[in-house]
Amino acid sequence: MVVGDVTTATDVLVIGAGPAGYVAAIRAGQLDLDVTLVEKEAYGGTCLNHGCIPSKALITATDVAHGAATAEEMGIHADPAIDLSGMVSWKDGVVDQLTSGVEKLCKANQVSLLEGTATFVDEHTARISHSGEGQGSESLEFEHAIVATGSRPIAIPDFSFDADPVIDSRQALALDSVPDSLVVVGAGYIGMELASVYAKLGTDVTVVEMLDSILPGYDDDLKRPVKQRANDLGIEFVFEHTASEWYEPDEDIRVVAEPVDGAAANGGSAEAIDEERLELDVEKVLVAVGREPVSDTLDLEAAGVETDDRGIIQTDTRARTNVDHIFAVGDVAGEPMLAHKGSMEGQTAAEVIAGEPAAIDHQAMPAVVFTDPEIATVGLTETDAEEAGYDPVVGQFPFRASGRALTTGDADGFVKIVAEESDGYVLGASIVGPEASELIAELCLAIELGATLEDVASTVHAHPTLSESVMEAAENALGHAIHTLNR
Amino acid sequence: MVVGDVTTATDVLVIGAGPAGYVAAIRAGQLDLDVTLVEKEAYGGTCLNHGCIPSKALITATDVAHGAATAEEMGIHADPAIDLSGMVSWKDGVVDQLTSGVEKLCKANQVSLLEGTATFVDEHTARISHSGEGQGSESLEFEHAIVATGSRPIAIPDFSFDADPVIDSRQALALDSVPDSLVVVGAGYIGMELASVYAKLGTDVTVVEMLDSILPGYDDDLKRPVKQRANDLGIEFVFEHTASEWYEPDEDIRVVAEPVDGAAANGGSAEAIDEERLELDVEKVLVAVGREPVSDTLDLEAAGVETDDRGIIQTDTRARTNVDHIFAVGDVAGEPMLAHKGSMEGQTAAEVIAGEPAAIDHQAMPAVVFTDPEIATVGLTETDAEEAGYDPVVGQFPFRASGRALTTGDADGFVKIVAEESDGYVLGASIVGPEASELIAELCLAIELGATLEDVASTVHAHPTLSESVMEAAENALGHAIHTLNR
Amino acid sequence: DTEETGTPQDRVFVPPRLRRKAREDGLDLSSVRGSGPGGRITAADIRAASAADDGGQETPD
Ligand SMILES: Cc1cc2nc3c(=O)[nH]c(=O)nc-3n(C[C@H](O)[C@H](O)[C@H](O)COP(=O)(O)OP(=O)(O)OC[C@H]3O[C@@H](n4cnc5c(N)ncnc54)[C@H](O)[C@@H]3O)c2cc1C
Ligand SMILES: Cc1cc2nc3c(=O)[nH]c(=O)nc-3n(C[C@H](O)[C@H](O)[C@H](O)COP(=O)(O)OP(=O)(O)OC[C@H]3O[C@@H](n4cnc5c(N)ncnc54)[C@H](O)[C@@H]3O)c2cc1C
Repeated sequence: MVVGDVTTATDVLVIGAGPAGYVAAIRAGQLDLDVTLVEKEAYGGTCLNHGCIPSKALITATDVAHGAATAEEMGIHADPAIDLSGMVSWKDGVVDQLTSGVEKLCKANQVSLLEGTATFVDEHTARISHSGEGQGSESLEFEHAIVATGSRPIAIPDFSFDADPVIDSRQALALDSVPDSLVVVGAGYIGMELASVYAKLGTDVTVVEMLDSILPGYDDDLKRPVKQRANDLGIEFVFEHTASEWYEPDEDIRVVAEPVDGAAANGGSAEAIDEERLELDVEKVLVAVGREPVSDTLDLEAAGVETDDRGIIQTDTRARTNVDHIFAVGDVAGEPMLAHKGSMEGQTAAEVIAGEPAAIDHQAMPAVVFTDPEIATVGLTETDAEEAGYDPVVGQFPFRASGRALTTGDADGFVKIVAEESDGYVLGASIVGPEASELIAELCLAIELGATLEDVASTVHAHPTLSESVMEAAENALGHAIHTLNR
Repeated sequence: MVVGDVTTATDVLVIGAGPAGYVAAIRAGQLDLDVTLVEKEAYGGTCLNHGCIPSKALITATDVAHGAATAEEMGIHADPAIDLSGMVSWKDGVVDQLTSGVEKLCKANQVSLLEGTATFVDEHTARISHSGEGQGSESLEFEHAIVATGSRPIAIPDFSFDADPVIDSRQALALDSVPDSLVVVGAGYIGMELASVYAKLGTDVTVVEMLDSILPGYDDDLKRPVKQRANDLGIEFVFEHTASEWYEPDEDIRVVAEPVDGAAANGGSAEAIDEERLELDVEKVLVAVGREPVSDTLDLEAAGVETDDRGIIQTDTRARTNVDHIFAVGDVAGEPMLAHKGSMEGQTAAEVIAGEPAAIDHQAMPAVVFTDPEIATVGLTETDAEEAGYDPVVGQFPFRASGRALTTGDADGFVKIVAEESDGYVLGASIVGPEASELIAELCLAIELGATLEDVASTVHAHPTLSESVMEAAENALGHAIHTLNR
Repeated sequence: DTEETGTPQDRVFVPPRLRRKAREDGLDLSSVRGSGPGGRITAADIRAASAADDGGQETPD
């Protein structure tokens, strides 16, 4: 590593090696651009190291155990023992395999890798500072930059992540023992996914949520099976409360939850206030109330790049910021903060820099929640469609009518498809149930291709599969489903 | 039930209530046709009662147990006990739910249901004979008939299904105890699926196959992971042998397997012959060497309907037989003998009768093998495409490079996509690996809609999912996959 | 902004391969008239529109 101040140059500087940044870098390399990827921590970013991958690994592993433990109906009697350190080291092995894969893929695509923290010096220069062994810094001149610095968990007042019993999602994915009890603050997708993991590991979980339901933003009918199963797992919910403080009366900690619109806010009596305030004695508290862009540690101003007041870098359909040769992709460029959104933007930015006619013009952007059961959505809901001026028709198919779902012992949920009545173009879909995350792919393709209900309904789907439910939902919207009654 | 000879009339007579027949009947009902569905045994046919559904139920259930028992790597220690009678009664419950659903759906769509065995009397008359309580028969006049009598297992010489230790797939799905040892004759998909089920239940399984590999007709690279996992499960294979006879020397039975091209066939010495002949001492022998159409018990000649020499009723793209107003659908109308093929034909026949412009003109007909791992294919293989005069380009993505596959602990296999090089139109796909059965749906839609590699590659796929592998295979064919090296 | 929602006016039901072709040719898809089934925009429609844009002749298929 270079110590001191050396100036080198690159055509494309990519800052951050998460799924937005490393994909941008690989694609740029494939397009024969001279590209340098700077990462301060670990290849693969949040997603591979502390997000998508470790969470899905633990979700799947706890499901294997939970599935076998609750299969008496199927004639299976098992009492699986989970050794958390074994599970975590397996998960770490998966992460290592993927992150070292990312590193290899970057190299194989001629991406120069640089470890360090990048900050902007001016419109065409960045400083890369190295900590640890190769301490020091260097300057890097660039023709184009792609900012892909991602996001970090939002902290709430009085719950500093530095205090041991207060953890964020990253720490929750790396615990070395199963807590007896846990408060999860926030019933968004990250909170709900981790709540299930811990409930399946045997932790007593209480979820505290400011709003009046889980998974804000999702339709009620999609949430219902998830809420039901969470209840079945013994997860407790405290809605319309915020976690206001915590202290350590004894071995456990005490988390105080205040009502959002309660007596206190309404100037009620001391008794009324006390009655609504909850004290939860638990071992740990996981704060998962959302994520904020990492844009304040980059000296963006030095390059003239603007953000909105949440710190999100504003971009156009070419992933360009207000500064023409600087791009922003992934979480730092705003919602939806999802890995595949970032990868798509990263790919687009690289192609635009290479002069290709690329644009962010996807019609379909899926979102998946890996709760039990999973939720997956794409495109417009019925309400969205109405608001956009469409005349939507909706088709639905319940998994309890699916032969394949019944043979897996998991038949809660449904597939719903929304289309324009007049011409049948598919506008959106939502699925809650088994393999929702995989089933949504067909509907993404349908929307992207401009398919109609008839196209989906006339495509032969293999029997017995869950994907037949997609076809049946389309047939239902057309009024001639075979395996469910039509509207 | 009516006793004696009464004549009634119907517009559409459907014979057989399997997935071809009951779908035809429901669709005809939806199209306001007067339709009568005759079934001699059980609603849902082979598929729901003795095929797709019970086999998939047992495959999934044994996988739940096997998955937990082999998850030590994930930190899960379990030693599940399987109570076969519990598992079978759960499976029977699933079947009952679906078959009674079929009955209800038929009624809700105004289908008249008739229990009995149908035979043709002439071009416009059938006789329905009732056994049991309502013994007797009646005549039924019809304007149109749809023959959907399905198929039955082929017996081999000297292995009569009437002898107790010799079983067919139907009996294999309804055993009340786990045999210690089992010979499976035939390594086609039914034999391989059931071999895995029994191996996972703890049976010592030996598969005897005439040809030199499992799953005739599938590409070698697709078979390899299936063969490997079968070996890992302890399944033994005897290739290039036929089961020639069996007898009962003691408690077990002895199954004799003769080499197909061995010394005997080549006039070799008695010693050479003896050496190649194998004697397998087992508890049961399952014969699964294929299925033949049920067309010989219908008096088809009385209606003038012709079959080929295998007994398959020949049909045109309208599902019509040589007799204009008589249609044939499903297994009795030939390969591929798959439920969804039958349902599609049934639907087409009903629509044609109702005067709709329907035809069997699907571009994509998937086939799934529910082995461990699953295989799913659709459209043309590379070789098919070359033979058809295309200039195919192939893209591939291995599941070991898929984050989602690694998080499930099941990363064997790959997605392969075949397209025409010049214009990128997708011609076919094959998948071996986790959820292959569900992943194929997107590729069916792609082929059906005339999508190109670029369309599939530009569709955003949710992360982390197995379906990303479909996108990556398309990108690989285009030379710019992100997560695998390009050709 | 990656908002995917559109209005019936600006939503175009055109596969990615043709959207890219239109961008290559600098065409605004909302101004292209679709001649395919249900008013779908086809490859030929895009070729015709770019030819017209260039003031050139449409090349026959
Ligand atoms: C628990 C959890 C579960 C999740 N599950 C899913 C899921 O299932 N599906 C999904 O789509 N999304 C999921 N997400 C969201 C997903 O992780 C993010 O959308 C994704 O990681 C964003 O990618 P990115 O490349 O924009 O940023 P990140 O992945 O955050 O990567 C940014 C990288 O930039 C580096 N960096 C930052 N600043 C600098 C600097 N100045 N110099 C050098 N390097 C820098 C960071 O170290 C980091 O490696 C999950 C997130 C969490 C927390
Ligand atoms: C073990 C096994 C597993 C299978 N797994 C799959 C799978 O996973 N996926 C798949 O696609 N396919 C699978 N199949 C094949 C599938 O079962 C058949 O393709 C499907 O059942 C064919 O449907 P059909 O309606 O043509 O005939 P069938 O389902 O065979 O139904 C025919 C019906 O007609 C009735 N019938 C016959 N003659 C008369 C008569 N003269 N009068 C009145 N009724 C009559 C019969 O009683 C029967 O109910 C499997 C088959 C088996 C054996």
